[in-house]
Amino acid sequence: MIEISAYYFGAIALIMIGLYAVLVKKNLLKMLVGLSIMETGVNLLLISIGYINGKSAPILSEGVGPKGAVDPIPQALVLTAIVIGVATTAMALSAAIILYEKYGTLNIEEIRRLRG
Amino acid sequence: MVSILKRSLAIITILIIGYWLAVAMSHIPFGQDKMLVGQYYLNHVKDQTGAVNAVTAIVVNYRGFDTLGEVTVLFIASTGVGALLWKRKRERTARVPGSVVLTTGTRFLFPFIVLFGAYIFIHGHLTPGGGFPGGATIATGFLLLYMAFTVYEIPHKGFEVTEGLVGMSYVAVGLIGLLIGSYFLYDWIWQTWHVGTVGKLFSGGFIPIIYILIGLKVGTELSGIIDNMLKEGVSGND
Amino acid sequence: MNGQYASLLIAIPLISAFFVPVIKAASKKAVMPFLVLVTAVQTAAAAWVFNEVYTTGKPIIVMAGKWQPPIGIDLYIGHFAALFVFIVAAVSFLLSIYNFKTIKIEPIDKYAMLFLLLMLGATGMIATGDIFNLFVFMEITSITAYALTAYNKTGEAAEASMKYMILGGIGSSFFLIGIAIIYGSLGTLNMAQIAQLAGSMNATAAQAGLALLIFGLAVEAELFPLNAWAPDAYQAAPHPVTVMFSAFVVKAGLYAAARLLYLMQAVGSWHSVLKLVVIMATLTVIVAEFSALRQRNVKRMIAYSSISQVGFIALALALGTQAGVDAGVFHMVNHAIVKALLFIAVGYVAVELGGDEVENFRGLGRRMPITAFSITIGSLAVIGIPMFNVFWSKLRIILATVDVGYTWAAALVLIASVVEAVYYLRLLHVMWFERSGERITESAALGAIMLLLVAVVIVIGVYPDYVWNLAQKAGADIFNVAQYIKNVPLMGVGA
Amino acid sequence: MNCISCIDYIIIGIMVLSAVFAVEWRDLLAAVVGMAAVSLFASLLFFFLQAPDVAMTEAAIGAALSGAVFIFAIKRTRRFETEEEEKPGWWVRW
Repeated sequence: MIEISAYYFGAIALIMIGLYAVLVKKNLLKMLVGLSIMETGVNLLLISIGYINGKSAPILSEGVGPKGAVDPIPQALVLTAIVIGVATTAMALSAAIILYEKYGTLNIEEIRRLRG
Repeated sequence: MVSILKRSLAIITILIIGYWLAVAMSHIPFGQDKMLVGQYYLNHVKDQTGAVNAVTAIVVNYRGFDTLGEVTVLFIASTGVGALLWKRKRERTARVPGSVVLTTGTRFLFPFIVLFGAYIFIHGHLTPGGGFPGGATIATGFLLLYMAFTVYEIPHKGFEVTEGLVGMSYVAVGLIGLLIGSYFLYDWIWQTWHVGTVGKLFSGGFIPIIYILIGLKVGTELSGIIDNMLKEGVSGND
Repeated sequence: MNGQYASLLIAIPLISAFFVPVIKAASKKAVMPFLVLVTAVQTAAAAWVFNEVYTTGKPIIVMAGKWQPPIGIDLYIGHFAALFVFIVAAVSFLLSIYNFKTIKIEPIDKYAMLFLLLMLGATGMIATGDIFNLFVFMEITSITAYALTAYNKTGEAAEASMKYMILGGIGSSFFLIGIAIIYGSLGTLNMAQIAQLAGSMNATAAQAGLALLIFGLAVEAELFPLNAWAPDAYQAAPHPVTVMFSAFVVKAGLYAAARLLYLMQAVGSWHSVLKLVVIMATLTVIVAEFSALRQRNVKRMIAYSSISQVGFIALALALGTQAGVDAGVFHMVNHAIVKALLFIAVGYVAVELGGDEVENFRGLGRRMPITAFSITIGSLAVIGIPMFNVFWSKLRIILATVDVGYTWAAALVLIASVVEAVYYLRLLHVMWFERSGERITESAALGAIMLLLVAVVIVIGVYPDYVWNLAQKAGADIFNVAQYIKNVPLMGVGA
Repeated sequence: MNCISCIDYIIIGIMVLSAVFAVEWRDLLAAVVGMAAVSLFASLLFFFLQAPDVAMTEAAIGAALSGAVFIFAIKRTRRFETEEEEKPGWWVRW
């Protein structure tokens, strides 16, 4: 059996739950909720990769030297990734609104059927 | 019957992916020092950028190019939402006015929220935070205004032009770096003059300037997205 | 001039896109001419960079913020990037003229911004030398593409865009997981340093990381399981956007995938990933060709054909030999030109005759002779008739495939090509041998653009050597990773 | 042990649980609240993992604003998921 840390486990669990929602659910907003959860999972994965036992946040003010801080790069990356995620979500939701205005439903099977 | 079959198929696929990920991740030990480039940043952040917060220094200075792209992504989202939800004539459709608590509370709180947002992005190089949460805080202030008053609307023209101008100033700061230091996005303030002392508000080279720009941009863009999502087309027009 | 000025390739479209709201506040009429101006400037800048790189033979390394890689982000404008940045800019320039005729739906100012940013995203994806920066540019490209796909605001467009968004969302999450695994193992994000250290990576982790990166890019690169969005999006998007998709957005994704693939060639499990991509590519070709056969909508049919050609390129790039990569790059160039021609012509027909169903093309040879002539040349070229440019690259791809020993893949791909000939000839038959409607006066500017592209197709077809030389240099740029590492002035951090 | 203060195990558990609820709840408004809860717990975990910048951004943008945007979208569409799913996702077919 493989052994991974609880944080990795939580992150991978979020990714899998999100992926499940995207693959199985039929409601568009539900799929987008899934995508959003997946993104959170990925962010958690990145941050936990950067963590180092017993070190503190990479803000080098009082008492924290260069040797006493965790890896700052994943944090910078995740900062970017969060903003990108929100941008994608907003775009997707406005497309969903158009779809609802045109077809009166958010169920993808229904939309497919109405489109013919 | 079929549905259960398909669903279990999906679950099996996902479990395989999950196991595969877990196997891959088990080769990356948790909580151990794996830094290579990261250590360099930590060692040199103070004298090379003048910022105390290493994350901010990376986001704005070392990997400033990413941040420029990130700002662009948000700009695209705001533009795209505007393009998709565009109608010739639109107005707000909220019918229920906010309660007394909400309206007075909003009137009282709004300036403080905006001030707090500004505080967050101005102190980005010293404390956690920075342009993105600061801008989001400001947008929350506008969100409150929208919820409290049924007829409130942001000044669109002004916001759009601000968005554009602020974005241009960001690129312009980069281009000034290209002219002065002959590198795009070169930190011409800190690297040429070393203004201010590390750890004080007046330091960090162009980080505060850029974070102010980012804060303004994020604030206006997110408010624009909120505005677009809340307004519906008036029936009869398309 | 200083090589650092190549960063203008990113700065020009960006600052212009931010400038559009200001222009709109002044005068709405000025937006479209502004687009022409900006793309012209961008083309000039790209031409300068192209000239610089090919005369000196050395890549330009743009270091953002004077930070040496791997500390900072570098743009690596080598032979490949210089060639393709130029193609991106030139095609955009042609399209900015095409926009006048085809874009009628409001809000035009937002369209202009998105147009510029799509060009920026593709340029950045091709030029960057850092995997996270690649992710950022990939998101710029794909989010712009989502918005532009849905721009017509019809139900079909919104659905296509939604499909694209969901697949793209999965893809970008996978890509980010791939970055996480690679960063966690190596502690760096710079491509050159990753290539340098790749050998020390655990084989399982490297396989997972690389496969996830390729899967993430496969959405942009339209490889088989993740390309279901493409036909819908191509059909529903505004015509200039379709041209951009097939001419360079796909190419940017393919290039990024190929670059990452070859960077990681030092890892132990490399060949298994390569084989995976070969299978995906072959499936892409076959599925797309057979789907194209039963389309009644011409734009959609050409979209499927475009996807299958992309499969060809991916196959060539995944062979793992110098010859394959060269042939793939050659095919990329040819495909960009031919598909730009076809989509421009088909879009023009759709605008003039009110639709892109096969019925609208009946008797086109008499109604719009220049357009019909362009479509004919384009179709013959895509089928792979000798004396047109695609023939040479297809030939080289098949030779390279057989050379490596994937005879089965070559055979399948050849069968698919026959299928392709069937449906293109069917279209030509409808165009020339059926009659209906009267003659329409064609726009001179668009006629000139199409004839220019036709001329390029024929010239490359008759004298392929010049472009083949360029493609060989560009291919070497991708394939020769040792040279890539040497070209990037890595700072000795840790390694 | 790998846990930092051992409260994190509990938070990871709650986070995964709210993710499951967010995916399974029929009421989309509740689902969005579940999603925001996932973001909030994740931001708490970011704080444990010594990433205060990320924690702030995730709380402000990931939880609050994206939740708000979702709620506006629900307001303009409909609140409940409709019928049971039967076929695989529609991108599987061409």
